Amino acid sequence: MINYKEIKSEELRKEAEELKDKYFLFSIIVVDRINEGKFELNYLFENKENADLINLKTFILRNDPKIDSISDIFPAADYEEREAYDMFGIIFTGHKNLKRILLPEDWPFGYPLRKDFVINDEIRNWTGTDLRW
Amino acid sequence: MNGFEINVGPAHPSTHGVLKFKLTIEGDTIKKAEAEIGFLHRGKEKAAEDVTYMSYLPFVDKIEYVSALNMELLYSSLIEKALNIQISERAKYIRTIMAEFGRIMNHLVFLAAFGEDLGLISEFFWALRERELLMDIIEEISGGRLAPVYIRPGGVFFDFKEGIENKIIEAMEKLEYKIKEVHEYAIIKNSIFKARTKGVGILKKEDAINLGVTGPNARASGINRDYRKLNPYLIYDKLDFKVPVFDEGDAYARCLVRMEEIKESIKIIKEATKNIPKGDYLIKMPWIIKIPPAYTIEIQETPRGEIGMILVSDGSERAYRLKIRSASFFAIKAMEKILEGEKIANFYPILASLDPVMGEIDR
Amino acid sequence: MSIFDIIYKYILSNGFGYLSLPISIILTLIIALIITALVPLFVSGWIERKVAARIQSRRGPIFAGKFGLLQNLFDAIKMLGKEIIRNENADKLFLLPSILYGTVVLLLFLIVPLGNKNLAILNVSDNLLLTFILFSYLGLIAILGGIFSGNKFASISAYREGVKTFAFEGIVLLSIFMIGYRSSFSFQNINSVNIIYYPLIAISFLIGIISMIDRGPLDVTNAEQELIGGWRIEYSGLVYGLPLLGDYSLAFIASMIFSILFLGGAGSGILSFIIFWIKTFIIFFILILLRWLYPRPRIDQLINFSWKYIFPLTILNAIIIWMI
Amino acid sequence: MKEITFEDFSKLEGGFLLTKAKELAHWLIKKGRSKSLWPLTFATSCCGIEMMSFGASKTDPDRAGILFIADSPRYADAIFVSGTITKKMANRLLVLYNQMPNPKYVIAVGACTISGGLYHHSYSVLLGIDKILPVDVYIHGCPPRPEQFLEAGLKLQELIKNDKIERYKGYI
Repeated sequence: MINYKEIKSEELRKEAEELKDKYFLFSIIVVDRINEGKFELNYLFENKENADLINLKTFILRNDPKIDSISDIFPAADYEEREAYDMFGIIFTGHKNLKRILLPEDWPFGYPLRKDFVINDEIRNWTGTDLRW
Repeated sequence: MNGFEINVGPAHPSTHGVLKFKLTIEGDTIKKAEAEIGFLHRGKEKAAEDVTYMSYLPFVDKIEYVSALNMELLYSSLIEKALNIQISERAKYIRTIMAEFGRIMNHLVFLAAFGEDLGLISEFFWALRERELLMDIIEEISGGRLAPVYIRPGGVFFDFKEGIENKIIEAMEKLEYKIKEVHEYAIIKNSIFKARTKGVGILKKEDAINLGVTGPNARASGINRDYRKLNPYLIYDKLDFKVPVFDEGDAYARCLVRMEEIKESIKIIKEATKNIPKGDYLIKMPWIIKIPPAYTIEIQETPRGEIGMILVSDGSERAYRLKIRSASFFAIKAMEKILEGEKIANFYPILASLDPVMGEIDR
Repeated sequence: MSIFDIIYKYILSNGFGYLSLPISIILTLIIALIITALVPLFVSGWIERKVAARIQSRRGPIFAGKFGLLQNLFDAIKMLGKEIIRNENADKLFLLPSILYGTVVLLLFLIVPLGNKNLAILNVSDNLLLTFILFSYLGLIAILGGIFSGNKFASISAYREGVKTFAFEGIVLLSIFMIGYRSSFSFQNINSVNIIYYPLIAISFLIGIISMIDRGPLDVTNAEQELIGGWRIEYSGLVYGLPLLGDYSLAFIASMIFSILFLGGAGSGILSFIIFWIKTFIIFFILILLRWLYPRPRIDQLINFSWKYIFPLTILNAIIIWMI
Repeated sequence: MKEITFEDFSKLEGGFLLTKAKELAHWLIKKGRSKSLWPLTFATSCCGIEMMSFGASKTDPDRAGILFIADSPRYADAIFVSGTITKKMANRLLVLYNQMPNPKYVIAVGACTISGGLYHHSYSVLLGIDKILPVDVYIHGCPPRPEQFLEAGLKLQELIKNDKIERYKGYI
């Protein structure tokens, strides 16, 4: 069974500290609530023995998306946070090497999974280095 | 040599797909390994927001293309959970059989890649020959081979024809014989194979669970966790099957776990095809469906591990946000931790034993 | 009485006088080149591809030629037409190792008696030692190749090759001395079935030869999966063709040598000719099975396997025979 | 030492014997190239898995001389580009293609390599590899069946035999 809990973004590390020994991080789900101008972050934790889940939901502002990282408490969060940064541009303070994980290194067009990211022809025909044969 | 850097590049024959590792080497041991992924990032989660629920099915097959049927099952049960529909008993049986087919085919590709990485090229051909056995049956049932868009929200596309049951059982007998006679000796009981994989790439129990590793890789490190037993979906509660758990945590244990799982899946398929009930296989559903605003989570045990799909729907006929939690995403993270201090020659058995699939990691 | 003597006597008797020596040298060289080209392409290469295909429950080459016989020939022709690419940080003598590899295979074909006593192309006196020297050249050429082609994977394989020579050269040399001590150092007059006296030495000789010609389960240096091609990674076109030619023929030569040394020498006459070829193909079949049925051990396992198990075995067997 | 390019060779006039020899050389090289085609093992996504079962024993490519022996690009003379080529992978694919020795051929496998296929709207997929590579044979299907791979291989061999590939016309 799943129990939801809404917390402020500052209490995230404290909550994560409590869940450290009985739960492991399942995934970080970022939802772009564009009409409220906020990012909704859901931290999904799964119990180590049985299958019940805890979902911590926090909100951060869209224009300065900052939240402190929990990759030192849960090592699994390292890649998830890098992917959230790559797709949404959320900066996790305290993360060791926060850089793009899925997109090419020199990707100039911002963060694709945001709602205001429109795929125009310029993005579609961009091929990075000068590719010729 | 004080740590020169070597790139095991994206197009290396034995990295499973396009996965790049930057290894800094000192003499023959790897000092630091850093994975670089994203070479197959096709923007699936963005595609979910542009395409209606039903026509997202072909995308779902391509997420984890080695066992496509399990991903279809996951997506279909997610949509059904969001609309809280109950599918018919017969469709549940058919879905379990197809999911177990996906699991066997996945582990056969694992054996093929594992054998070839360690130099036994014939194992590649034997394992894929067995896989062709199953491909013919899936083609007969669903019409497709690798990505048969067969399981859909509301049931399955086509019904099982009459003669198909004993064809399945006969194929399972043949497969069981082949596994015991050919693959047991070629892989498990082969002394050079044991020497290459025993005690190599040990993933300790607490490391595995902290890094979020689930599925066969976790069960090989002593974590007794099978989502089909923890939270049984479909008809897994009616079936009795054993969950193989080893606690050495090395490449050999990961191979043993998968070999046992093939045998368990064969048992499940036989039992399920014997007492498959009559009934309709599909609930009438419109093609364009609108899901009321909700936050639904669906996790299932795929051959890779526990893959989760989280759907945030806002009432329109397109998903507002679909998150796919991939299992080998964390296996690659665990691999970086395992590789410190290992030899270069062990890089390939470890990578082959963790069995990552790039489509699922890069989404 | 080797092929060279036969030709020389025949030409001398036809009255070419002083010209006959260069003519017969050219003729024997042509024959040797034909054999070096034909045997790997049609005999050993074709058998290996077909038997390996059968092991993997498939059919092997069919479309080219009668039973796929010409397939290797077409491969060779295709390689003639390929461009030879030179890596910019590769050494000037970039092509030397592969040419040396081809000459070693040619020299081996010159020495080994093809069938019975007087069918060897050249009758060198102590040709058993010469074959060992040529086999140990292969290791050195691989090291050269690894260093000259400025590629990281090639340098790793050169380092592995260097390490590997420690493992098996000593053992093969010891077993050759045992044979020489027992019967003789030249192929022509070994006629006792030595495997009865040296069963363990025969096994260690076979394993040593397999690892020296880099074949079968012990191809640690040019492991396709790990090092993509070992020291040959930078070679393309014909320059890669010669090492590949070597791959196909060296196993055949090794099985010929093994059947001469341990399963009774190469007698003269038709009957011993047939028996010789039957023995050779049996050993060659065992080599093919070994290659396609066993994975590849790691380099350090290979070496401590050879020093911990094979070396004491050979010494034990040598002492037993020496005492009797 | 000036490198002889194939233009000089074809401009070489000569008596009857030379043209006869040139024809023979042409015929022999084309026959050899058409009968043995060593593809590079390059597999990214789902078409790669179908390429694995193409290489396996059911549709055995070794019958037609298509041998998956070429792991390093130096030995390969054809490349089955199978699987989606994303923008991050595109220049690696080009580096691989440039490392292959000359007469090299490209076979685009699957809808993703022909035109971006399922991901034509995606931001990170290269829409069709003929934007960066000269493609000789296209295989449709997503993923195509192993028999289609074999048919493409035989079609390419036939093209080589009848010298239909523009950029290598008369290439010796």
